[in-house]
Amino acid sequence: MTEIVSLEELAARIPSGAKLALPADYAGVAMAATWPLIASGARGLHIVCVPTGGLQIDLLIGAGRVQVLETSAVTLGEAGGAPAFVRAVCEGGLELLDATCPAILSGLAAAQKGVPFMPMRGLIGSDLLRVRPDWRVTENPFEPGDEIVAIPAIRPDIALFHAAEADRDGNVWIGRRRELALMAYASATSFVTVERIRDASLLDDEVTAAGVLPALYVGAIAHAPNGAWPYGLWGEYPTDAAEIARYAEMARSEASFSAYLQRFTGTAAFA
Amino acid sequence: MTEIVSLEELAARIPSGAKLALPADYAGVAMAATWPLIASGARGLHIVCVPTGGLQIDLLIGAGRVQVLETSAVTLGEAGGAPAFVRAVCEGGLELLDATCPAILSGLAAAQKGVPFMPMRGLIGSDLLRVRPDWRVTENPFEPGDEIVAIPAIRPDIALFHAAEADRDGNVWIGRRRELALMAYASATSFVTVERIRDASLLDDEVTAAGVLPALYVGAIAHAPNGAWPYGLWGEYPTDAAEIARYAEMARSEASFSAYLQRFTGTAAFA
Amino acid sequence: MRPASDRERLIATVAELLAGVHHVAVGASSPIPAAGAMLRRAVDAKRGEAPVRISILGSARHNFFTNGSSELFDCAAQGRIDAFFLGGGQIDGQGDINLVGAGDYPRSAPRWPGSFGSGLLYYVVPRVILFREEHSPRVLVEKVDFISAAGASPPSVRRPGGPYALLTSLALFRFDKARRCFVLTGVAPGHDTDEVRDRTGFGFDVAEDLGPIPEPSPEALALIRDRVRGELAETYPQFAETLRDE
Amino acid sequence: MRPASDRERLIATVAELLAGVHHVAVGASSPIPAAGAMLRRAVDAKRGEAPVRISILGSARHNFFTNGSSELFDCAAQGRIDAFFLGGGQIDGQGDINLVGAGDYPRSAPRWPGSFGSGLLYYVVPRVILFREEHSPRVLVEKVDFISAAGASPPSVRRPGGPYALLTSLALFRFDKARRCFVLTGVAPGHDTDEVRDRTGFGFDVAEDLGPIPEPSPEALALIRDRVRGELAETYPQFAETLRDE
Repeated sequence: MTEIVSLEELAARIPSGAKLALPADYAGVAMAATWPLIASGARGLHIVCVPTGGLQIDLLIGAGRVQVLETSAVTLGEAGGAPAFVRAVCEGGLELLDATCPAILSGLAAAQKGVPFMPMRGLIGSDLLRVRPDWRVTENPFEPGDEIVAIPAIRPDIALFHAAEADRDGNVWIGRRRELALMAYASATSFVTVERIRDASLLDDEVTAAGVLPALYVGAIAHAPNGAWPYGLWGEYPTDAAEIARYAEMARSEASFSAYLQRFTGTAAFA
Repeated sequence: MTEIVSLEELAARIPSGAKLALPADYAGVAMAATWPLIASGARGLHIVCVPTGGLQIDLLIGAGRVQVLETSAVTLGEAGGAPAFVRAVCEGGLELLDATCPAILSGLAAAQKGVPFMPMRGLIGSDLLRVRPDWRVTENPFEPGDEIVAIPAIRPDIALFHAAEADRDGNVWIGRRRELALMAYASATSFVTVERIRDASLLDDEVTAAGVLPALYVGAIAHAPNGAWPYGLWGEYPTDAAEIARYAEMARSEASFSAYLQRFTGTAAFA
Repeated sequence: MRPASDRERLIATVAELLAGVHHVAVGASSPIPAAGAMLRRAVDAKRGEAPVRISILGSARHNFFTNGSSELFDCAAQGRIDAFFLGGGQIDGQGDINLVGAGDYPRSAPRWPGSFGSGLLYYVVPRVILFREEHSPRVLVEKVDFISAAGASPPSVRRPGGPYALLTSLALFRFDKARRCFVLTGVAPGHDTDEVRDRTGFGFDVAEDLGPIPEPSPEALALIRDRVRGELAETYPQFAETLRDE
Repeated sequence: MRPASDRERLIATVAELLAGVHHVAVGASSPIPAAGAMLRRAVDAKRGEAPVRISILGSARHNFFTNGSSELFDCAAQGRIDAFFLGGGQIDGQGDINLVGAGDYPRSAPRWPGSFGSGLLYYVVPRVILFREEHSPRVLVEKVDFISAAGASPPSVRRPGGPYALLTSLALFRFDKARRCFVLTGVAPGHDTDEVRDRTGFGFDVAEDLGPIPEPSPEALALIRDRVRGELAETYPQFAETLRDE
């Protein structure tokens, strides 16, 4: 059964050490849940970026919440590199699982299918393969000598994302952002923040049903209007590029990063 | 570029020997294209049922059009067994690739991902595995001794199905019948019959876009109102169970099967 | 209250077999399993427990899936489906099932529709209930002619699922995974163990606490005749109608 | 007509490199490749040829995908994408690219965002165009510090895709797959081969027909300044604006 809870309660259900799947900038980032998550004090998170990360990841890293980071990239887009990420990498403060987008998506697809791995073309000859001993070069059983990489299933504890709408049964409208469904299938449960909660079931109409992630996969929902801000939400509102640029500027030093965070979390130092 | 053509033209583009993916009864069967396909004289078809078959398959088999049949089941549902299928099996007139639904879906998913195979749980100890030497028991590269089956990619030449709506760009609304998208991704091209062709793009509105198979995968579209009949189409019209029962009765002998066919195709003997 | 019909007793037995289940999936043409699942849900709701989620393939109202045919199988492989029903043209004493046909493959006679999803679901769903109304040596055979899905697997195979029980109009068996055999736990009222032996083509054990399959409780019977029949009407209108006449 | 700016020449060169392509995908922050693809489409349309399909990641109008992030990669692996663009913090003479960082991994300094989709796309898209405006020994190195994706693969690896050309503000190279090296085919007007050698950290061959990178035709220039700039404005409003001022 999906529970409808407050943002704080939703964040409080993410324990230290959780393996957390988080979407890319354009896909519905649960920014409003980021502040209470940081305030809750959960540490040692294992973050899986699906398949890249931005502001949310950089905040969690800067606040010292991340132990393991699996990602294909971390960037603030137009605003440049992600300062806390770059700093943590240089200082060796992160267990880094560098990936490539389709490998993360393949690992999640393996979890979706309930199989231990998915084969994937590419990768051979790259240093990604060298630094990821958890990826294996294997032989195509249908063609001797044909080498292909096996990507192990990625099974996060929780997928956390933001979407436009949910109904009271816990169904979530994700539209064509189906990587959110992929994250949810692969994860033990999903926590979703939404712009609106509507009374009528999203499954009652075949047109809206086509864009629904069923409640079956959703553990908790929190109402969070404008909840992707400063990121935008497709079909709802654009990205606040000025705010992201402001963050990029402030995150360049640890002191001003802390000041930025404090504004949203109400508490002092985090690093 | 997607072309909008007549039903006859669409059927004429299916050559002898084509590997054809066809959907299950409930998912949008292009029945209206079946009659001109049989009339066109294409033979030696390799049919992949996604993942089961019914009336359409039985008609093609009875008309002598099918050489290879890959399926998890063929049945007329409430109307009972599929007479032409059962007759062909008993007479040894079909190359039968007996499967199980998730194996067919896994084979198509492998083609979707552009990989040579997908691993799948189950199957071990079954006779399906014995009669399908193209499926291989392989070892999970991440756990020595853990046996798992590798299902080779299924890459049909053409996916043929019926849907409610297409636009003039060739985008097709499939709603939550996403096995149709899977078929299309896996196939070299898709031929789609539709109830309606609309002028406005289905991609212009994010709500309808969520249920769209993009034109990218669609080679040809034909307008065929009531085109799934006697099968139903979700959200449009129900199955005509009486007609399917009538077929089940007539298909019990080759003579009355031919009479049934002649009514729709206008030509005489087929077997 | 009118006494329970045979089908009402089967429905109540299915509901008992589903005790503790969170998500049960039911095939498209399985009205008795569907009714049993609906009764389970109704009983749990009356007791204030979390209602079981029921996915009925082919039903509009009970279709929670939005990712096409793949989602049932993916969902089962993810461990999100606790119970499922399978039948079989033949079922043997090792729990192997045959949905393909009798005689020598591939020229089976009779040929049945095919294996459907059994090649995965039998292996990954923890509580598979084999349900077949006909109880005869023709169906319950010593060894199936074709194994659509195997009842048990060697230790090298990861297998969270498999047979849990076998229910017919005559008897109820549980499956002993360790010993790979069925154990008779209940006989339909008015029949006895000897008749079960005569009409079963495979050998089986007998439970120490063997007894008659219980009649549905008055509470269960009332729920079947009111709420469950109403819910069934959407997906199985004909079945719901005939159930009224019993 | 005002003469072509450097960026307009890059756009026209990209359009030439896309001749014969049916479907080109462009990354989210790649306005010059996107403009080149739009010019290709405009030129083909004027000639009555089938227009190239352009998928721009992050664009609403040029997003034909409805299956989330996976669809670009699936589509490429299916062989439905003919051309794509990649850059790199470092690109070396074997066509290896580095999007991860300089120095010893994992404590790279500087650290760049990461490999994005290169680990698959570089291997399966037949015509990958490496595009980097900066032409310096810092970017074009003898050997990259980290291989995000390899320029060539041993024969045991199925590889339909790989580098096709390398375009910078200074030069155009094609990639010789058999010999795993770049071949200089064009130099930007006002520059010469010696300067290319000085500013390139890796060795390269020189094409027999080496010449200046051609100026855009008047037809191409007119299309860039009218139709292409209008189309760009939806996805890259700032870029379209600055293009006007050149």
